[in-house]
Amino acid sequence: MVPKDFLSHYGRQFGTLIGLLVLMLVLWILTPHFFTVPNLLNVAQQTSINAIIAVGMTFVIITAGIDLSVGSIVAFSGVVLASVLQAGLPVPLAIAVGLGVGLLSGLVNGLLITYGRLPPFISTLGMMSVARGAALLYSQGRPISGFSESFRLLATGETFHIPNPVIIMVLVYAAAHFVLTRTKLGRYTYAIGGNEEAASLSGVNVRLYKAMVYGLSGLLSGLGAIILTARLNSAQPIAGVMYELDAIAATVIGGTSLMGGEGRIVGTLIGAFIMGVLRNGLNLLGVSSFVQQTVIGSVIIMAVLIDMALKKQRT
Amino acid sequence: MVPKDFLSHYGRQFGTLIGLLVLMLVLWILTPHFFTVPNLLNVAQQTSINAIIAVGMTFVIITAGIDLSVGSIVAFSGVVLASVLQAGLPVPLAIAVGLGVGLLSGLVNGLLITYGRLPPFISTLGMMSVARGAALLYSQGRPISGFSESFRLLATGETFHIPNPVIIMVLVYAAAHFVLTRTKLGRYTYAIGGNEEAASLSGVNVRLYKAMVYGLSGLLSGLGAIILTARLNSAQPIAGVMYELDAIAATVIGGTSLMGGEGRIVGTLIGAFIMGVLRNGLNLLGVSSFVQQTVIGSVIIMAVLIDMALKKQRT
Amino acid sequence: QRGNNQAAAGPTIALVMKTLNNPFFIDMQLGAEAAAKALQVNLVVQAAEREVDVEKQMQIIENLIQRKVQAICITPSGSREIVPAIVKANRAGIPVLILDTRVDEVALAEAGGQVATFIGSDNFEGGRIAGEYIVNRLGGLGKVAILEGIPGHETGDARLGGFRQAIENSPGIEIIASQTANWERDQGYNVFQNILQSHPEVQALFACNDMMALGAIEAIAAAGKTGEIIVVGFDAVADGREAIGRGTMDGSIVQHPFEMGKLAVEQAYQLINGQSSPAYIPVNIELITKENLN
Amino acid sequence: MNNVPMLEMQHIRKTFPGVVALDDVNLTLRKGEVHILLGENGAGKSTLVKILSGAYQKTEGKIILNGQEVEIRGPRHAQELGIGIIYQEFNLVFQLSAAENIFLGRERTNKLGLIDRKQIFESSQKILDNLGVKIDAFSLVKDLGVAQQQMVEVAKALSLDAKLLIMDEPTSALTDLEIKELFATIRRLKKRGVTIIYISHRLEELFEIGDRVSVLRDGKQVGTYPIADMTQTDLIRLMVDRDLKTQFPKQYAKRGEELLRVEGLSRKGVLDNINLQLHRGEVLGIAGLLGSGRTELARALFGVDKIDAGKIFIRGKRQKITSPRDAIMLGLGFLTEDRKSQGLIMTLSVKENVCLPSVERFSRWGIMDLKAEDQAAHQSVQELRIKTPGLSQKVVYLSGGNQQKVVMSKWLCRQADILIFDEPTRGIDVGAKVEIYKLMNRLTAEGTGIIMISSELPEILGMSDRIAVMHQGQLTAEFPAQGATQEKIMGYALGVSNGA
Ligand SMILES: Nc1ncnc2c1ncn2[C@@H]1O[C@H](COP(=O)(O)OP(=O)(O)OP(=O)(O)O)[C@@H](O)[C@H]1O
Ligand SMILES: Nc1ncnc2c1ncn2[C@@H]1O[C@H](COP(=O)(O)OP(=O)(O)OP(=O)(O)O)[C@@H](O)[C@H]1O
Ligand SMILES: [Mg+2]
Ligand SMILES: [Mg+2]
Repeated sequence: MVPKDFLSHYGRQFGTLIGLLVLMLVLWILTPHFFTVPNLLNVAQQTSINAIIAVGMTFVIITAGIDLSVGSIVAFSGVVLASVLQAGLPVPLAIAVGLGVGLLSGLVNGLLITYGRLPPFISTLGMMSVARGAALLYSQGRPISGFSESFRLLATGETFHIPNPVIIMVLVYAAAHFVLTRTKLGRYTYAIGGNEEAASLSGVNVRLYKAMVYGLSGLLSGLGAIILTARLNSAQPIAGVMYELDAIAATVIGGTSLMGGEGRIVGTLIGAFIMGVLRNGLNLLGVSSFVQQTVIGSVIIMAVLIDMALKKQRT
Repeated sequence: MVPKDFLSHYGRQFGTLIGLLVLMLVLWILTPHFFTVPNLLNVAQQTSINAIIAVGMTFVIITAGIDLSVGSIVAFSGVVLASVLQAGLPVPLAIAVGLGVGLLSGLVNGLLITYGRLPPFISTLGMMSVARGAALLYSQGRPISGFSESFRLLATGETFHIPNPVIIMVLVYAAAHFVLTRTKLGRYTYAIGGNEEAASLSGVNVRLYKAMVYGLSGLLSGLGAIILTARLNSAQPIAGVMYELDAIAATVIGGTSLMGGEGRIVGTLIGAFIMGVLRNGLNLLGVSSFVQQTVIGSVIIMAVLIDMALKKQRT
Repeated sequence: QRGNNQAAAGPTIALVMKTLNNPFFIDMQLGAEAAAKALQVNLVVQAAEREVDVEKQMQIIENLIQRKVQAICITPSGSREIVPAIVKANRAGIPVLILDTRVDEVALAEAGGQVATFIGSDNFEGGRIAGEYIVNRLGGLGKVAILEGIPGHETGDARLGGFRQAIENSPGIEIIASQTANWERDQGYNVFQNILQSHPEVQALFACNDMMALGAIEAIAAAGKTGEIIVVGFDAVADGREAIGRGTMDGSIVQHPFEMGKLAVEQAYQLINGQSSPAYIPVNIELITKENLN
Repeated sequence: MNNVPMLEMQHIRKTFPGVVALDDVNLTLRKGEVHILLGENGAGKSTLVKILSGAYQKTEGKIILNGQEVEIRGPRHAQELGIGIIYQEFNLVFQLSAAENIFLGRERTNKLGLIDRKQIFESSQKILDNLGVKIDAFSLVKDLGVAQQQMVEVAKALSLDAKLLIMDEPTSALTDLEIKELFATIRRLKKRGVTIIYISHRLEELFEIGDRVSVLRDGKQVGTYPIADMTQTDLIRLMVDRDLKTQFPKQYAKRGEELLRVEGLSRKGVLDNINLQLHRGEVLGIAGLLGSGRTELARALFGVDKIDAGKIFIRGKRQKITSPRDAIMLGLGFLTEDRKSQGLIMTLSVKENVCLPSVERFSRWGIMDLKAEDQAAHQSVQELRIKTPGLSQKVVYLSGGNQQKVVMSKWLCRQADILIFDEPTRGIDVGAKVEIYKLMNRLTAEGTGIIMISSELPEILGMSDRIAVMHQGQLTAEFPAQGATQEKIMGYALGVSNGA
């Protein structure tokens, strides 16, 4: 029984994983700068923010929803966090504030979707504008910069030679994997996405769990904001533009179905790395910016095409 | 039977229509500049491009799909159109080229989605990058400007005192309404979105009609590009950024369900006007740029909330 | 076999711009390419997809450090946000040259970062020049409108700040509308068309870039008011110059991006060869109008 | 059995927009009885039990549970009150495993909040095994056949340990074998004092397990009677308010030319060397056990699934059918076994569903003649007596039986003359069944050939001209219906007898 369970859990990621490996192999051949420890750590670090936000997105998409507001929430959490840091709040408290702003914004999405019965696309599209506006108003349009070394260590520091953002990312993925596979929240996330009515008729408190999922997405956007702010030593009200597309791309490349009910968190990590490695490689190769867009678009399409073809063969 | 049938066809738009009327009433009270014939024509003209693109989006969304590439297709069609105009191609031929580029890009989406079995979100997300890159490469990043008066009349001219883009928009909506309610393509669009498997088992050539719908969306993006280019007397490779969000917002505010199978084209027009009127009103009122975003987001949410509440009451 | 795509001869210099989706930066790239060709150096040009995305710009710089380029020229998307990336380049021993947008001195000093030189002009100053021109044209009395860039974007804010300062010094001038058109031509059209409805009395327009100004002049034309409203843009892109030539636009602030790109590569080449650079290489910023348009 | 009422529903009224689904209905359940709810399609049976399960809120009336008035607030509350239900329409999460579905919403967790996966899978497997079905608790529901899905629903309801268990047409997708197991389970539960509400349109089985029967007609109550005092004829009269002379009004039509011939049809793993023929004017009944491949055969014929080998001749000419469209063009029609996911488009109206396969007939140059379409739809609705407030009513709001009639009318409207009916009377009331049988008579008289897949042996025996039996993907026997018996069919279906 174990192997069957194992395969059904991990087998679906094969396609994308192979895609990632092929991509890495190609880059290894094309440039000597790619396959070095510092560069790989570099890629991991650059991928971390998108990868973390994509975790929340994965939960949301498994419930057959979508969250377009993540980028704006990053900006809003960021400026609030920055302002309280500058006001002298101790770092742990300030972090809590940053996470809290993200969580609350996400919960507002959740409430609009559950009690307001808005389609997630609309609710989070609205929130995308509202949170962006809030960030601009709050900061009067100006970046808020300059923080203590202890705060900045969150992004610039290393633990066992591994950049802290990478460690945070790994922890988030471990926790998310655990939650999705072993807890009620995870189970209901799948159930709601698979058949909301059936879940509701089975006694699942659909509203509560949906709201939690959007709250989680907001919370992780808040976490992304913390790392971003520490990394740039500045919080900008215009940060995070189009982050939602990157997060959605990572999730879907990773095999999560936009129809809901299906998806694995490991896949999302692979998806985020495909995007990160690709950007890194294009920079290393010095490919022109115009061509980069075309290449990124094509690779996204290709990655999912390969995955689909492999899936078809397996069934 | 007739009144009931009528209600079920048009009654659903009441909520949004009321939203639009309330919004207009509020603006009428707040500023004397809003409710004047020239300004209303302005609004109609400014709305026309988004409204036209939103028609294609409505078809796509009724099939339970999505098209993120419309903005990039606008840019790509625009620069190709502009280059052939400057190369001296007669206006009607150049227009055909512009429409053709849009149609082809849309059909590529359609093929990827049907034969490639890609989720529409991914296929069109990829196309969004690819078409943008193509536009930049084709134009080397520079705008292409300066066209003959006869071409520009498409956007700057008037017919019976009504700006040509508004007339084009009305014609497109009339045609789309006809197609959706009276033709095979329309019927199949709803059927595919409602239950693809059942449609296929009923003999619908799902692939063909899906591809057609994405082709239509591309074609209308091409039309949008023509008007935009004529209006600005310039085609830019970076035109159309975020047009997809406006078109989706118009569609969904207009009552089309992202789950597919449902939606009316009149609703989309109302949705597009809600966005257009709102932007116009905020400019007229001189609202600060920071606040504008928040207001736009809130109004989108509010409009759909009211619609949902009214719908609930009716059932 | 792992290839190496660098030409054997000459050092490699990187130019990292805010974006390439803007003719201003394309001109800068052309200048850099011209210098690179002359000096026989390898030039790598990279830019973020979106002008506001500092984090992507930082990623590009990190990646170029991995690639071990010998010098990096940057047009910062954020004057303070770029500092950590500069510090990283410093640590890797790669000289950093700044173009177009100044790095925040305080932040740089606090972080212990260093830049070899700043080549550029001052957006604030450009805004001020535009303001003074409009004040003069209006004779110190009149109503002005502004088209802003993306809210919260530094470049736009600096231009806006300079312009407002010039206006504040002349009490007879009133700013009757200041709205964003997000740097974009089509929004410039729509927004200014709307402003014309609520403020038909507007006499002058300052747009924080040419794109918005070019959109606005079409809206002015559509309203049949061409020539009645003074329009000043920023960047003097090709379309802007042409409009000035035709008289549909009155002026634009020019920053000579080609010059900047060229200077940057030349200076970087000197640095690599052990020579030093002056801390500030000013590039002329000036107003062009029909008179001095050559 | 004691006579204490464990549940009373008094003066229940339920309205939907434009529809009064229930009007002053009273129902008294005694502890430990199996109470049958009977009524035509759309009579309000499902609505009544959904009020008990918390899926719907009643408009008026009282519910008294064990002597106390209760307001059932929602599904969860109903579960807490000890009410379990098997819904008529599947309510499973297809992407989850059988076990995960069975315990959905009631996962046991340990101190850390972790789901006890082992317990869930083991308990589920035990329940499934006790039901006598071979379903791996790990398998995903979407990979199961319809009947297996139905059994998962049953297992889910059983896992609740409910005091009141509601079964809304639990046997509509089952074959006799599973039904037997289910009845054994019901008897066990009854012994334990569980009260059961049982809804079914299969009259013969009611006498086997029912104690009392309540009949609904058009949302109103006709009465409650001890089942022992009733005959099938009585029940039918109460339900449909008229006499039905026979349940299977088979009329033999003239057997005409050959319409369809299949030679050596195979599909790896599911179909093995199938040979069959269908002539004008005849009904070929296909019997078999759950999973024997009947549906697969239909799908292969209709071009849904690829075939690996074999020839198909239509009206004597060899044809390649690679898509449902091909099949439809050749005059085939396919009534699928799962109307919700394959038969109907829930977001569309009755008219649009009825006319979907015939859209081409109503259109020229892609433009549709809406009047002609309306007329055709109207005619179909009348012919099949589809109960709907109007042609533009969305099918999602129709009762299950009426939905089935809509699916059927799709092919009548299309005038297909080779019809494949997969479980055509699933969930259809006796009155409507007779109408459908009469319709089949009319169709065969007009020269249509019908392949009827059914798990109801009386129906197979009563309505077929010839009977074919499938066993593990093979056609194991074929014989005339006259003179055949249930035992004979079961023998072949189980693979015990060997007719070859
Ligand atoms: N959600 C709903 N909205 C509108 N009308 C409904 C809804 N649910 C049921 N109805 C209507 O209520 C009536 C009773 O339907 P119900 O499903 O209870 O019938 P039923 O007796 O279970 O029939 P069947 O034997 O076909 O399952 C029907 O006329 C049906 O169309
Ligand atoms: N979509 C599917 N994917 C995987 N297996 C399937 C699928 N559909 C059917 N099967 C399997 O194929 C076999 C044949 O099923 P089929 O549905 O043809 O049987 P049947 O005789 O029609 O029985 P019934 O309809 O009563 O379930 C079964 O083992 C079933 O589980
Ligand atoms: Mg029912
Ligand atoms: Mg079957």
